[in-house]
Order: sequence, then C-alpha cells, then structure tokens
Amino acid sequence: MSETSRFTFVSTQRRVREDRRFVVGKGNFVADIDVPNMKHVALVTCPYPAARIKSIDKNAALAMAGVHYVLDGAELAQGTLPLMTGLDTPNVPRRPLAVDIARYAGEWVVAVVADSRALAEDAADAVRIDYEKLPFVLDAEMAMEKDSVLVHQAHGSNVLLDKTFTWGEVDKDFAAAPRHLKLRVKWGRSSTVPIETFGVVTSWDPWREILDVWASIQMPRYNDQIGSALKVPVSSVRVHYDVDVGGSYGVKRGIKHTVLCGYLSRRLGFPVRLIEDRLENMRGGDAHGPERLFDVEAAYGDDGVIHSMKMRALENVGAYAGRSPFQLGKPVGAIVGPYRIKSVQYRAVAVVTNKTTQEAVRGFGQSPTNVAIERVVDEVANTLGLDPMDVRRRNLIRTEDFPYTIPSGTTYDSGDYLALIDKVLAHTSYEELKKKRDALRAQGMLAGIGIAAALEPSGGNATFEALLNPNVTTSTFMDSCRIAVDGLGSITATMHTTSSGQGHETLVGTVIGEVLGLDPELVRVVRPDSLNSLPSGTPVGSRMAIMLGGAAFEAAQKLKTKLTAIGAHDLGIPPERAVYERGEVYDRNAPDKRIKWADLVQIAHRNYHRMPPDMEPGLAVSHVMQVPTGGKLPTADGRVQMYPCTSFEFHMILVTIDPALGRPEIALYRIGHDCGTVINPKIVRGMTMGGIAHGIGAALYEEFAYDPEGQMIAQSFMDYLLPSSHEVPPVEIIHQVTPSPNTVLGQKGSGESGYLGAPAAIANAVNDALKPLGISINTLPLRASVLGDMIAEATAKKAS
Amino acid sequence: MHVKLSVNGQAHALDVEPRTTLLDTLRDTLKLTGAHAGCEHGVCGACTVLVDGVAVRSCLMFAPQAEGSTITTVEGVTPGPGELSPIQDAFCETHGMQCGYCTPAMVLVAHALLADNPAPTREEIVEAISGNICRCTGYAQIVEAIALAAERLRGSNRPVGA
Amino acid sequence: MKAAPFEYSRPADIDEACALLAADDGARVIAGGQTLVPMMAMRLARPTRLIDIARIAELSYIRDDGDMLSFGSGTRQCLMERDTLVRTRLPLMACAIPHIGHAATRARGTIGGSLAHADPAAELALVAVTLDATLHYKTKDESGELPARDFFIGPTITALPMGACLSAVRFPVWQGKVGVGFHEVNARASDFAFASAAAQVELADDGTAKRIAIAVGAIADVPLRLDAAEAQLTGTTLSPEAVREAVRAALADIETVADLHASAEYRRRVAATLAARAVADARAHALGGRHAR
Amino acid sequence: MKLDIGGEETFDSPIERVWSALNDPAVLKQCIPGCKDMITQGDDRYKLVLALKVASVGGSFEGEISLSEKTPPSQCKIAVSGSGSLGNGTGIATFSLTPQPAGTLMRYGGEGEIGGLVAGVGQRILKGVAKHLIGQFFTALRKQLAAPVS
Repeated sequence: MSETSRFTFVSTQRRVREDRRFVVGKGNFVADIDVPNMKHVALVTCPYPAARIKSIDKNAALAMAGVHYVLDGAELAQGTLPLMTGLDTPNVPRRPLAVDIARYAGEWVVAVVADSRALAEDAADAVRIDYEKLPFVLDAEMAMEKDSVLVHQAHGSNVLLDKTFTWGEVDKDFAAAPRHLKLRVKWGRSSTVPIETFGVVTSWDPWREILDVWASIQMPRYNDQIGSALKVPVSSVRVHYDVDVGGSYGVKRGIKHTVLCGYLSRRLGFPVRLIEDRLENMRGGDAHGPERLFDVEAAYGDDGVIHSMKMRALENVGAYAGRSPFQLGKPVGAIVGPYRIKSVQYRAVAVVTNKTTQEAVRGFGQSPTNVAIERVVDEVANTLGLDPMDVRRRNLIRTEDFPYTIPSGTTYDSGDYLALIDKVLAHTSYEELKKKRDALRAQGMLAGIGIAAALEPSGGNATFEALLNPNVTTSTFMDSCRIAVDGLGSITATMHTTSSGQGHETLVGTVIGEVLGLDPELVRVVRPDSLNSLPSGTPVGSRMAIMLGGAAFEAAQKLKTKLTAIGAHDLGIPPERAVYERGEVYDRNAPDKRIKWADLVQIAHRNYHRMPPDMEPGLAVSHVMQVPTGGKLPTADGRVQMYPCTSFEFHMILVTIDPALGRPEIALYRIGHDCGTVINPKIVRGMTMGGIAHGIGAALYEEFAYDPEGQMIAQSFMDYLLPSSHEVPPVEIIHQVTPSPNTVLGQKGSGESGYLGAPAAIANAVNDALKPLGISINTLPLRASVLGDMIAEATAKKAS
Repeated sequence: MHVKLSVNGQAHALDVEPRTTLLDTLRDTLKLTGAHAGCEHGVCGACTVLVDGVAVRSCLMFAPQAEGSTITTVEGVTPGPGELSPIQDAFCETHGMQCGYCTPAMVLVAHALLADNPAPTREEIVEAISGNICRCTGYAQIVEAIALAAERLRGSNRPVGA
Repeated sequence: MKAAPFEYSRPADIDEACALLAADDGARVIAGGQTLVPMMAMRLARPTRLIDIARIAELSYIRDDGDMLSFGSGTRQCLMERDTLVRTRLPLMACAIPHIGHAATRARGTIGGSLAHADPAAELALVAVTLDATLHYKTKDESGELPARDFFIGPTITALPMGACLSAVRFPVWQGKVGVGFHEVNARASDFAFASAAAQVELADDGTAKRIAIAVGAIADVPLRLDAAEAQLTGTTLSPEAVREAVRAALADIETVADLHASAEYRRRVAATLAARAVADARAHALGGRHAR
Repeated sequence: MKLDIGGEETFDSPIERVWSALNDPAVLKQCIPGCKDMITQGDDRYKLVLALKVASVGGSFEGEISLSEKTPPSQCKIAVSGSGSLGNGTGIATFSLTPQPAGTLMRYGGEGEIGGLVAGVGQRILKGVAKHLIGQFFTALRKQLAAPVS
C-alpha cells in the first residue's frame, strides 16, 4: 500500500483490540447475559405453509410445573402494534405471532414462558393447536398470476411492489444496437446464517418505566421500532449496545423477537429471554435472504460494447415484508456495475409467498444483481466469440471518467478498474491460466475460468426507501461519535450501536489516534446504551468505515481545534500561530513555547480562568455525521444519488469439475480489491476473505430449499451447507488504493467485499467449464448433482 | 442427578437433569461462557471443548456422560487475568476472527492439534479446523494464526497450553 | 433444542446394560452419542432412559483373532483411526474412517453406535457389508449374531432384536495380495455422502482377481453388495472396461433414493463411477501401490 | 414431502377373510405400526392414537383413519391423517383385492404427504422409513390372517 506514508496509524498492520476478549472466551454475547429471575421462551410453530388457527389448547402446557405463561397471537395483537414495514402495505401486517392465519411452515404461533429453556420446550410440545389447512403458493411467478392463491387476502394481490424505471433512451439504444440477448438467472434463497442465532433478553422495570433490552442486534432504528410496537415512549426503551454480536452480515434484525419478549416481560413482571435455537432460526427467525429471478436483456455491438440493458428482478420475499423488498432498491445505485452502459430499464417486483420472511443480507441485493450483470457480460462475449476479459475491458469505466454518473443518477466517486485488473494479471498471467485450463481439459477434466468485476456501493444511506415508496421522505442516515477527555487526561470515545465483528472499537481508536497523533491504544472506546447515545445507524450498507470513521474523525478534529485554541490562549498567541502536535500545542514561531497534554487537560477541567472567553469548560466533543453526498430525495423519474463510495473488486478464478461427479472445485482464486484508504489492513483482509467464503456458499452449497408441499427442507446444518475450511481455497488478494474524494481519509466500505463478486465469478467459471459440452446453467446454488446430471446428459447426447 | 466433573483442574459436584448437555452445564451452571451454542446438533463446532485432551462437541454430550473426564475449556487454556496463551496471542496477531463467536472453539482445536503435532502442514491445520464453522473469516487468518503459533511454540521450548 | 427428559444409567457391564434395556422398552443404548444426541436435541428421538455403555471396558477393544479382527462395540472411531492392526489388517476400514464426520465426532463416536444407527450413508456400515462382518449382540437372555448383510433393513432400521445391545463386530481378514479402494462424493468433505463405494480384492499370482468384494452406500436404504459384478469379475484381470460394465449392470435395477442434494439418477450413475474407481484403486493397491484415501 | 404409496401383496387367505380383516378395527389396531388406540367416531371413521417408533426416532401422534368408497369384497379407499410431536402426515390409498387360486392379491396405490419437523430435518431417510412402516403393516396383517378367526 503506497499510500501508507500519509498516515501514522491508519493503514498500518495493527492488532484489532476486540480480539483479546474473544480469544479467551470473554465476549459479551447475549446468551452470556444473566439477569436475575430471568425466564425462558420457546415457540410453537405452524407446521403448514398456510393454515387457519382454529383453536389453541394451552391447558396441558400451563399445568406443567415451571411454566409461567402461554401467549398467543390474538393477545399479543391486542397489546402491540404491527411491526414496521418498508412499503405502504397496510393490509400485509406483520406481527411476532400469527393471528388467525399462519402463512408459512415454521411461523410462530404461540410463545411459552418457563423456568428453563428445556421446560419451555416441554411445554411447547404440550400446546395443542387445531389448524385448518389452506391453499398456498411458493413460486414467485405463480404468485404474480391473477388467479393465484393470495397470501394476504385483504391486500388483494401477492404483489407488494412492481415499479419500472427507465433511465436514458432504452428503446432507442435497443433499436440501434445490432445485437441483443436474453438471459434468465436465478439466485437461490440463501442467507448469512451467523453461527450465533438471534437472541434477546428484556427486562421491564415498572417503577422506573424502563424496558432494558440486550440483543444480538444489527438494526437501524431498533429502539424506535420497539417503542412504537409496544406503545411506549422510546425514552422508555434502553437498548444496551455493549453486547457483542456473534455475526450478522445483515440479518440480525430480531424486531419480532424483541417485541414479543418486551411484551412478555411487561405483562409478566420478570425478565425473559429468547435465544433462537437453530431450528427456530432457520425456519421462523425471519432471516432468509433474497430469492431472486432475473430476466435480463442486453443490446450490444459487434465489438462487445454493451449499450443498453433491460432487467426485471422478481423477488420472492416470503410471507411478510419488513425491509426486505428494499433489497431491490439498493442495486439501483450500481445497476450498470462497473460498466459504461448508457441506458437501463429496471423493473423491480416483490411478491409475497408462503415461505419464511426475509431480512437484509450482506450487499442488500447487490450480489444477486452482480451475478445477473456478470453472466450477461460473459454471454455477450460468448455470442461474439470474444474473450470475456476483452469484453470487460471494452466496457469498463475508465479512470479519466470519474466522477462518473450512471443512468440511474448515482455518481461513482473514484476508481481505476483497468489498473487493478492489470495488477491482478501481472500477478497471475491470464494466458498462463488459460493454458492451465486447457491442459486440464485435455486430461478429461472440465475446467473453466471465471472472471467477475463488481462494485461495492458503500456508506449506506436509505434513499432506496424513497425510491420504492414515494411516501417515505427519509433523507438522512446518521452515525455519531463522542470524545471526552477526563480530568486526568485519559480519552474515552463512544460509539452508539452494537457491532458484529467489524472491529469498530479499533476503527474509532485508530482514527482518533491518527487525528490526535496519539497511540490509538490510549483511546478507550465504549458503547453506552440507547438512552445515553447520540443518533446512530448500525453497521449496515458497508458504511462504518465511512460513517463511524468519519464521525470519529470529525469529533477528533473538533477536539484538536479546541485544544489548539486553549493552548494558543494560554500561550498568549493567536490561534492560527498555534500548532497541535501529538497532544501538545506549541507556537509555530517559537517551538520551544509549548504546553503539554496534562496542562491542556488541567486548564479545560479546572482552570476556567485560563480558558479562552466563552469556551465551554471540559474536553467533551461530539459529531453527528451525515452520509457524504446524501440528503437528496429521488427525482420524479427515479434518479438519485445512492451511496457515496464505490469499492471495486475483480475476481479471477479457476474451477475444475470431475465430469463423472459434477462437483465444482475451486483450484485457484485471485481477487483484486480496491476500497480506497484501508484503515486496518487485517480487518479489511478478513472481511474480503469472509465475503468470498460466503459467496462460495451462496454459489455452490447454501439454499433454504422448499419441497413442493411448502416444507422448508434445509432446517438443519446437515442440509443447509455452510462452507468449512475445506471448501474455501487459499485466496490471494491484490490491493490497490484509489482514495475516495468523498471521505475524510479517502476510505470506502469493505464490509461486503468478496461476497459481491464471488458468486458471479463462480457462475462464470462453471459455465466456462461446461462450454465444451454446449450447455450452461444460471441457477444458483450450482449443486453437484444438478451439474452431474446435466453433464451426463450432454455427454450422452454428444456420443450418440 | 448428581454429577462430578473435573473442569480446568477443578472438581465440581453438581446436581443436573440428565438431559443437560455438557455445554449447558459449563455455561449455565459453571458460568464458563467461553463455549458457545451454535447449532446444538453437532455440526458447527462452536461448543468444542477438550475432553481428556481431545476436541469434542459439548452439545453432543450429556453432563453425566462427562463424569470422570478431564474437561478443558477456553478459560482453562488462558494463562491468567489479562494474559494470553501463545496460541491466543497468535490469533490476535493475525486477526484470526471477526465476531469472536467461533473463536474459543478454534483456539481449543488449535491447542489440541499443536499438542499432538507441533509442526502441522497447512493441510493438517485445514483438516483440524474443518469441523468448526467460521462464518466471518473465510478461515485464512485462522489457519495463519495456528501456523504462527506452531512456529512460535517450536522456537520457545514452551509446552503447549502453558 | 433441548432433549426431552430421560433417566440415565451407567451399567458396569453389558449384562447389566441388557437387563436395564429389558426393563424399559423406551430405553436406548448410548455410546458416543454422535448420532443419537442430535436426534434427541431435535426431539426426533425421545428415549425414556439412556443406558451409557461408553465406560464398559469389556466393550472397547481391537483384537487380532487370526483370520478375524474383532472390535468391541464401544470402541471409539478415533482409536480405530490410529490403530496399527486396523491399518495393516483392515486397510479398507483405515481408508473409510477419515471420511466419518469430523475428528471431534470421531473422538466420541463408536463402531457399534454407527452400525446400530444404520444410516444408509454411514461409512462403517458400508465397510461391514463389503467385508461380510458379523455383528454380535446380547440381550438379557441370549447372545446372537447377524451377518452385516442381514443386519441392515432400512434407514435407521436394523434386525437387532428388541432389547439387544451390540457387543462386538468381527471383520474377516483377507490374506494374500489384498488391495482396497474407498470413494465417496458429497457436497462438503464431511457431509453424508451422496454415494460411496468400497472394494477389496485379492489377486492371484497371475494378476487375476481371486476374490473380490464391492459394495455401494448412500444410494439406497441400506448399503448394497454388488454380487453380480463380483461374480462377473472374479477370475478376470479387472480391466477398466470390464469393471465399469459390471458395476453399471449391477446397479441398473437398484431403486436409488433422491433428496435435496442428489437425484436418484445421479446416485446410480456416480455410485457406478465410484465403484469402478474403488476396484481400480484396490487392484493397484494389491499390486503393491499405496491405497488412496 | 409427497410419498408415492403403491405395490402388490399376496395373502394366503381367501378374499373375504382379507376384506373383513381390513374392515375390522380390532385387526387394524394390531397392524398399524405403533397404534395404541382406535376409537370409533362413526361409520368407518376412527380416531387414532399412535406411539410411533422407528429405531431411535419416535413420537406420539393423534389422528384419524377412515374407510370409504367401499365395494365389498374387493375395493376400498383408506384415508389416514395425523399430527404429533414429529410432524404431521396424511395418506390416501385405494386398494383392490382379487381372488387368486391360492389366496388373494392386493394392489394398492395412493399418495402420502409428510410435513413438520421430520420433513424439515429428515427428508433424506423419510421415504425409506415410510416404506418400512408400510411393510410392517403388511407383516402384521399376515400374522393376523394366519391367526385363527376369533
């Protein structure tokens, strides 16, 4: 990293401060929270994809020793308001427990409270529910049809969202282009599936009227939503942010869990805890991810230059919609990927079906979209007999084009895509790789090279909400940092959200240390509870390096300015002559005239008479950060600046398939990665590697599969297959730093890196491997058995 | 029922329901919360502890089955307050984790591996941790942590776990 | 996921275990528990009593009985994995064991437990059927034995009588120029196989197959011996074409199972491929090569 | 998941004997795997209480069994449904009996459906287990037919 010289601490190989507590098992996870007199919740779930709840017999459960309460949906609905949804769909209400009708197999119907989790499960077994099975629909295209079974009768249709955007002269560009192709790409229903399930502990203090909440949460406006649903002021909700979250990558949004527990602890007068078990998590935790069908058309020239694209993205959101349909919105901010496509038509459709409800997943819809785009680019190359690398080179945005505004209105901040690709190829020769592939093919193996170029829009704002729902006028999305220097000179910084492994404490410490020129280890970083916090989002939208890093930077600047002013005043010089350096302030003209840290602190805390007039005493500063480039609503034709930064990644991989077995193996993995200034190289590398592993899972192994009868048949880890160390090959990362002009240090986001291009690269590689057989596959995950059957059929056809 | 357990060198006499897993006993009764519940059906490995020196899934063992065995948890391989074992330190050096949820189990697997094989190859490390799912890291920095720890331990003459 | 309540007993010997089993028809034997406990956690299994045989010393041994290698039913897989006798006298088992779950499950899992649970994809069941192992059991009143081929009836279903506890498993040891091959394919290295195959051959001095055993697992309700292929290939030089043809023919009429992960056709086809590869490996091994894992 | 139910069974007994056995709740109770109780609810309709156990897997079920579209002594439709701790299941099968020189041939065919817990975690082995249970039913039925008529 050539840019490191600019910095003292930023971009250096520093340890991650959070790690010390984790390696000794002293993380503070929600299941470690032990509140006196806490009771435990277990759930009774509906076994049918759609059913009317005719009656609930709680008697046997209530009669069991140690059982305190059996709560049904009707009672809960009386006492709470429906959960927040993103779209205006008042007739698709979402509640923690089903009321009258359950709409997917696994939906929560009854909650049981008992002295222990085991007893609660015993009692859950004893609850007898009489159901009337109802017709159901699972397939998104069938759900769109006029005569489809309706998941929510009152809504009148299964379509929650159907919006078409046209950016640029799509018809004209299509008419003018000599070549067109159509492609259908399916992204299977998968998710992030953290190893820690969602959990929440709530405790209501009726004398103080405060609901304490400890949760494994990654959710913007979590406290607002709890207060609204429970009909209490948000000032009565105290969310504890010092809970370590055991992985999230988007999905830890357990608002329904929290409202349920919040209600129970208020109703019953004792703390309750709900830690999902793995089965509850998989079938009814409402944490599935996108299940998306893309129909893409491209208009292109004989040279492989793509002029225009039409894309319909059909999302099967499951039975209820929280924020999940918005995952069709974020990709608008990078709808042309890293390419110079002049015009785009984008139709976003979200339908409800009788499947488990979705949540936000890493990339918020971007990774599936990237698969669709990258498959199209490869097909363009295929139809022309061109090399996919060449076609990409012809279409990629050039460094001189930045800042580059795409048809849907977002301006990409910076990038040098071709330079990074050249770096990767200098590291690993493309021609050598092709020779290697061809040698494998000559030995009877199927082998394919997969390349993918993908963007990571980062710094998340919420503009996609207004884009898909005109009644939303949200235009800001904040993060904050507060720094206080105590009376003896120690520095404490606060951040105001939970963290799920992204190293935010290290981020804050590093940035403040950098600005103040002090060892970051001297900066204590804490997370107060929501009642002691400044407004903040959460680590969504790959935003924390930009937003929390930005807030910490600006707060530290304020502190520096104040210290400089105090120093100047005390030295009796004008502020512009005073220089702040590593905790001390000196006179530019007489560097020996300096005032030390301890004295600056002394003045601010105890010697008000030595302060500049009218300056606040003490050394407490804060900064509330708005998303850079944020703050505007979409135009009437749906153009809007989405995220402020775009990181770039370029994947080049080699996949082999034993034709007799069909099982893809990744033989080589290279990635070029550019996320601007890297604040902590160890963290960014880990994120990228983890993202690739997650992408490998989505591309090859992971699916919340349903049988035709509506049962989710991958409820255990024996059927939902997370990549192990065997499935993730060694990966070499080739770095490049193209700073963002929009951020304080030039940093961009990296929380979704790797994941945004890995599935596309794998899909392209597998298709390249299949090419000699004249077959192709565009349905993820790419299961060995499906590939094996396809290969066998094609081989037989070829032989005959 | 009455169960006697030896955990991290300490003898405990407990009264638990037979159905209580070793994992729940360690966490709920002994308050050793370093072992984590991930899947509770023996796939993810987050609950791994050492039973008689061997890595075992504590979610797949009922407490009475562990009677008479020597159990070591991550708390037991931590040298002292504020101190890290060479393996723990290596995990910090390479940042062999993110959220930290699978980490204590990974650390224990590394302890068991290196006690048995002081100079593992990359493949042997990959195999040793293959029963432990990490969703954050893609494993690279975990593998590096174990290799680094092995290298340092070989150079230090220090017994593993000390 | 907490197991339903049960009573727990730790008998001192197998006779006491059998007496306890006879006294309660809801009782189940637990050894390593690596299959049973997940089922209990999901409450698919709700035994009223667990009879823990893991500490019964008389059930944990690996013994050389000349033409047989005998295992106590409670012998842990990790001990078998490291055992020299197993490696030298039952190389097929040595090949198969690393494919069972993970090191952490092999640390607890036992041979008897794996066989008694009769998972159609279980590696040890496949080896037992391939080698015609004999499964010995005891009940309160009697002792008995079952050949492996008769022991497995269906997925999780065995011919073990009510109230019986496996006591030992005995594997014939082949003499002469013996070679083995074992293959399986799955999504991830440690998953239940989509298809698996095991082969053991004994070659005559002229290089022809004097004796051959081939079996496939995970594709049907129980592991299957490919008798027709064995008959066809005995006495031949095991040419790749002949082997391929023989195993394909032997698998043609078998009803294979399908699930989320692999189609029935895939299983049949891949089983044939793996069986052919296992035979080829076995032949190469018998000719003096190393056996491949 | 759906299960195809179908096959052929031959019995040594004459068609009338097989027919009456299949229509006798006392016989059915003996033959249905795990059947603890069969309580008459109406004409050819019974409430079923099952304690099903296949190897380690087991659970209790409550359900219903009904016989309909009867054409004595050769044809009948059986519908079974139940739910319990392991999940839920339904099955409808039609059987037809044909006299044979040395007994009776039964052809049966239909469809079953299984949902809930076992469908979610046990699809891999469910079909094999179901097949085994149907086999158990016929084994028990043969035993009943062999027993002297009471």
